[in-house]
Amino acid sequence: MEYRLKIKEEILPVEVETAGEGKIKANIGEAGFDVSYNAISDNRMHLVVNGQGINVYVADKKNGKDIFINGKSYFVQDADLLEQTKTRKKGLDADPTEVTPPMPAVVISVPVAQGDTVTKGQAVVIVSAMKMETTLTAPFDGIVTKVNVAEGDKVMPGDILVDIEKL
Amino acid sequence: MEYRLKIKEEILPVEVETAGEGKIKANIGEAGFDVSYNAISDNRMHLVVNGQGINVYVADKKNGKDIFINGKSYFVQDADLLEQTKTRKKGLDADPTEVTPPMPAVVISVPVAQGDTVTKGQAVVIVSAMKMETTLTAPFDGIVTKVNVAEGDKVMPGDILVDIEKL
Amino acid sequence: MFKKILIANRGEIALRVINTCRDMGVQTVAVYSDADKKAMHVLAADQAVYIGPSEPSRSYLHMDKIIAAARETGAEAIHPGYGFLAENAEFVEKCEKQGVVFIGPPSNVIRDLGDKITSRKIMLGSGVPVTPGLTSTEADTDIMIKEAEKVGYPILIKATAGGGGKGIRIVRSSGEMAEACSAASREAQNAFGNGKIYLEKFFEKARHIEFQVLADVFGNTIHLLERECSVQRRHQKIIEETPASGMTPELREKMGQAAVTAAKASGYVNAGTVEFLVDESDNFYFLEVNTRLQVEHPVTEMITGVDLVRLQLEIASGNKLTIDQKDIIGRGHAIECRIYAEDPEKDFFPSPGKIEFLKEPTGPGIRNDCGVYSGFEVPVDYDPILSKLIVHAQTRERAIAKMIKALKGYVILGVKTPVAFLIDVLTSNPFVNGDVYTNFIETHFSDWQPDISDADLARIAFVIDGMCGSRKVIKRISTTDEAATPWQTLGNWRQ
Amino acid sequence: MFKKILIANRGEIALRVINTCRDMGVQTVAVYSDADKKAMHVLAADQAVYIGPSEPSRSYLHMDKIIAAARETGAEAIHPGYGFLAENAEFVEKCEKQGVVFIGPPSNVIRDLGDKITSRKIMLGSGVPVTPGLTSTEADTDIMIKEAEKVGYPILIKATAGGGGKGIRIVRSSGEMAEACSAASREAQNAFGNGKIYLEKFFEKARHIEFQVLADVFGNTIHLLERECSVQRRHQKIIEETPASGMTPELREKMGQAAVTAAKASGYVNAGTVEFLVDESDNFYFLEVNTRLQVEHPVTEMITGVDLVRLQLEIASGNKLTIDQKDIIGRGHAIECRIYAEDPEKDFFPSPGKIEFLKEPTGPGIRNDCGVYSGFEVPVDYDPILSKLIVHAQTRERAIAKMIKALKGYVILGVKTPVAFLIDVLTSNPFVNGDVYTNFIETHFSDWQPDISDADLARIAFVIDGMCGSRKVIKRISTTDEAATPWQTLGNWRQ
Repeated sequence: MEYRLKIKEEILPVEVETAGEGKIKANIGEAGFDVSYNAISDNRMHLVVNGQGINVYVADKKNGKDIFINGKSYFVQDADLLEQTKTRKKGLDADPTEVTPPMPAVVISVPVAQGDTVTKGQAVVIVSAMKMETTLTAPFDGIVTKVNVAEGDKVMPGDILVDIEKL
Repeated sequence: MEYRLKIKEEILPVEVETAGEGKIKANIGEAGFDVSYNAISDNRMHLVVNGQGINVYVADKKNGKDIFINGKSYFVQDADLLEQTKTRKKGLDADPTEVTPPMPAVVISVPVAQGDTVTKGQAVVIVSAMKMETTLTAPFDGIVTKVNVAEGDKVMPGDILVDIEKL
Repeated sequence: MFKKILIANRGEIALRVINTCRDMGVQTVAVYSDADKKAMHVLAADQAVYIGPSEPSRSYLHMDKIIAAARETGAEAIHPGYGFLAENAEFVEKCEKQGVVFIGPPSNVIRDLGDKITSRKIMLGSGVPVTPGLTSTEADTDIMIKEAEKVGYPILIKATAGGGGKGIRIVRSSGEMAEACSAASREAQNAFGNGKIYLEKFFEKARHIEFQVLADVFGNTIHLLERECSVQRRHQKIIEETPASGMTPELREKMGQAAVTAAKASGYVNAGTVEFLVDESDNFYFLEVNTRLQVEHPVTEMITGVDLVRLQLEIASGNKLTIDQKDIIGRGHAIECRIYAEDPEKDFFPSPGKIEFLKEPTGPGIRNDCGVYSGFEVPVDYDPILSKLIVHAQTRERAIAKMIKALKGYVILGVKTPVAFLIDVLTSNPFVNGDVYTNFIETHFSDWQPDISDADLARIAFVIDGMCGSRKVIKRISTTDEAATPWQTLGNWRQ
Repeated sequence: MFKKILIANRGEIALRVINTCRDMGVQTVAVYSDADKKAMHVLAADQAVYIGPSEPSRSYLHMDKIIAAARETGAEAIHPGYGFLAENAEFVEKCEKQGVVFIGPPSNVIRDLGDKITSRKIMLGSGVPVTPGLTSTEADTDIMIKEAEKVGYPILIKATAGGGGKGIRIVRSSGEMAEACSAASREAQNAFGNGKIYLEKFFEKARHIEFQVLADVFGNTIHLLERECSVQRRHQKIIEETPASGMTPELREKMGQAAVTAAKASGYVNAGTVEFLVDESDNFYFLEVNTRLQVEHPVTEMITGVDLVRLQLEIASGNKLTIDQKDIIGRGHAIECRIYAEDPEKDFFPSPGKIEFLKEPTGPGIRNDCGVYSGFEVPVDYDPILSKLIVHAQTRERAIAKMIKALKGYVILGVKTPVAFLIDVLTSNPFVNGDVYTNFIETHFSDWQPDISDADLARIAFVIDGMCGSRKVIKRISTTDEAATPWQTLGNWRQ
């Protein structure tokens, strides 16, 4: 089996073959790994990798898994699976053109109104998450065609808070 | 709904009616209970019983549930369900007539052999669990018709270690 | 002693207070908002009272609701924790009027010390050295600029109310003043309901060292040694320890005396913290008094063997301090790391969401004051602190090693945390050498990225988890939809 | 210091040793049997070596396999924990011959002190008071009976080797002697590979008080205060604490001196424990020296602030003790409860099986040295100890309160444990008053039955759990069939 697995921006091929019960051999680039494994609980596995014991904790996330090893968390994704859903997301990832909060947040104020002309970088919505304020700005020069939120609203990433028509 | 629930040897009727989402009213004898509940995890519930918060931990067991409240564990069984399976178990519960260990154990020695005459109370098998020895004795006077285990065997409750024919 | 108290807080500090109450046989009443129906403090208390919607102003900051909850449940006293109403003199007055004991200083002391202007005046009057800066609040940007020029840039805009790193801005030139003032003021208004600000000198390289004090109603006042809290991000402490590196017995004596003087001069009662800045020549300047239990109080407990919450309750119920200054002896070294729901790779941006899995580190000398559990949805509405990990060992070197070990076993999945960041800080030469100043993180870790040396193992684990994957199934209680990872949907924003 | 050591043990004590090794940066090698493939010490160590079938004689007691595992993995030293090979002089000799450091005393010291006859002679020779009884081992029942009559009944049959309550029988009349001797001898043979026994006077009402000692190779020997271990069931400790109730500074001084004398007289090196019986007139008698780390060592660590495992490694690697007697100061009060897989309602009968759910208590002053986890199958082959819960507080009263609180939050489902029993003991007047003697449990708790005051709540919880029940599903890793509850299938047996 060959997987193509992505961590941060790096996609690496991982070659895996089973080697008896609870054992696999894996190759990533030049490096070879003899691994035996035991599932300890829903979220915990114990691996022995080239003789060294390693505890791994895993949680499933949307489009990938959070994997904790030795104090560090890795978000690992299957690049092949990702490519199948890529087109839908591409626009958003490539170049942000929408006013949307980076995390679940609460709207603190909306300093623009429908019809306002805004310049790129101008504050259009101020949101707060866990007591920290974030100013969302206009992604380009334009005219505010619609304000979709009001003070106190809870907003999620992906929600378009203000529609701006490019000038 | 009425349940008949058994703890140790005591079976009590428990009357339950739902009282809105996450709420029930229960009656056990004279005592009335207003309960609201929240499932916190697979094994944990938080109850508010007549205004007092109570944490309850539960594990499913064969024929019942282990329920932990405030440092104490209760093995709770549904008496109605138990009655359905009662006949199968009755003989064993009523009067032990078989040589079987009280817990998973390892056989340390078998001081009798096939053909031996034994008297009630005579040691027939010595088993050990967690370094503690237990002597299993003849339940009545009889003749050993078969020895089913040898030193070092792992044995479970229900295993008949020695067959004895009653005299 | 009280039979029952109400805890007007949530999260780890509510748990911390409940913990001591259980030791003392004091019944506890929790209060909670919509977001906290399944929060851990609700699960842990003997009783819990719903007080309203998630917005703090309609629940945890709603004084009348909280006092009503105390009266309805028969709670004789209210422990405010830190944050929320902990330093709100109006709330304390309301408690006093309604016959509910406030576990903390009297309202007038909170008012005096909570107003940084008044507190600076009190300290100046009693001979405690204070940082150069304004002795009055100021709303006019032009006047602020003039004052800043007197003191000399950089200066610090600070809210006269509150603490916890909110309402603070560094200003390095007059051009930045207007926006800094309005941002600080707005943040302060949101956090404390009071947008007043002033300025004081900003020390580029100073240590933040504070002294725990305790005072009973009979005028007995002692200090419980220092805490070093220089390692901060966004003006908020993230690593605290005691003893402070480089602290000499002489300086400790002098600063401890000053802390006791500060407490006495302000008529202090109950537990409080006198904060100082210490410059590179060991000159120290009074910063403020935190009139409450401090987030980092556990390190003091670890080395002194004292339970500060117990003493808070003792003092509040009118008992005399049973320990005096000579009983306070530090043993060993303690370090605390704050575990926030935040992303150290992205300027410590908050990371609310569901805790998919939590495994707390345990072991001799390890304490974890934790307010969350596996499956809990960390709300967007409140401070991002999840827990505080505290270690105690015989020496600083061993405490650092123990903390690193504990962090490596601290599994939190579902939200971002600074665990990997903290490990790198604790491993770094400047930290190991005790070269810690308030600019520590900007200086050494401003562009921190996690080392990904185990990325190969993570990839292998991903594959194996898939092979074992059928063990994982949808559970009935996991009904909440998983929030999207913020950084996948990153819009156009700036802080 | 060693770079890597092997831990020739399992369960909580293997974890305890690994824990300190991680603090010290020492690599660890675990060994394991068939029953322990998923045991926690295997998960925690850096490496793990399979050494054979579950039977102790073919794995954890198999000296050559263990030494071979150390040599193969490059472990420079072996920590034996307690039990298994910890007090086996032959094993220590084999280690010495193979160039592997044994973390403990030299073989000759273990042989001398492990033979209770020799050790009694050494103590008599150095002026340490010993219990009246035999000074030679004896296999002949008739001679035993004669000796018993000299000393006076009741007497205690004891294995000359070993400890941990194995191979011990009380004999109250000559008629019981034969069976008691053979049972004790057989139990000793099984446990220690040595069935030799002797007898000594049995004190109906005495305290078991022991002193922790430490000695380096340079002849520096100190004690680390006492532990009170009187509360025992089946001659095995279940609650230990320090300081001992009723201990005076004078008696502590005298007994501490005797402990140091005992250690020096035997040429002791490393950590050890000198056990005494103290009668009602404060006369004390040497019982034995445990030439290993003691199960109850954590209470000493809690009040002295010392890490005994670290010091064991330091001493074994040839370092000098860096603390002396005056550095040993007790602070506060510590209590340990042993959590066994056993049924206190049924004479503390073992209860192996699967841990269906485990929630460890946490909080300030709480330490849980634990060797199991949710989902672990507790094997039938080894000691029933699951964990040790330790608390530390400023006074005994507070420590008791904290322990009760911790026990009430210690959830172990799937196997029986003494948690409810321990709560009742700690709540009882005799315990609270410090009236603890080795007959404490027989005297006050022989017919203990759990109070079932929350049975109504349990019934209600049963119903509600059924209503929420769809959240629970069969998981892939729960493949092991649940063992039947022993008491449901109780056959005809006697102990």
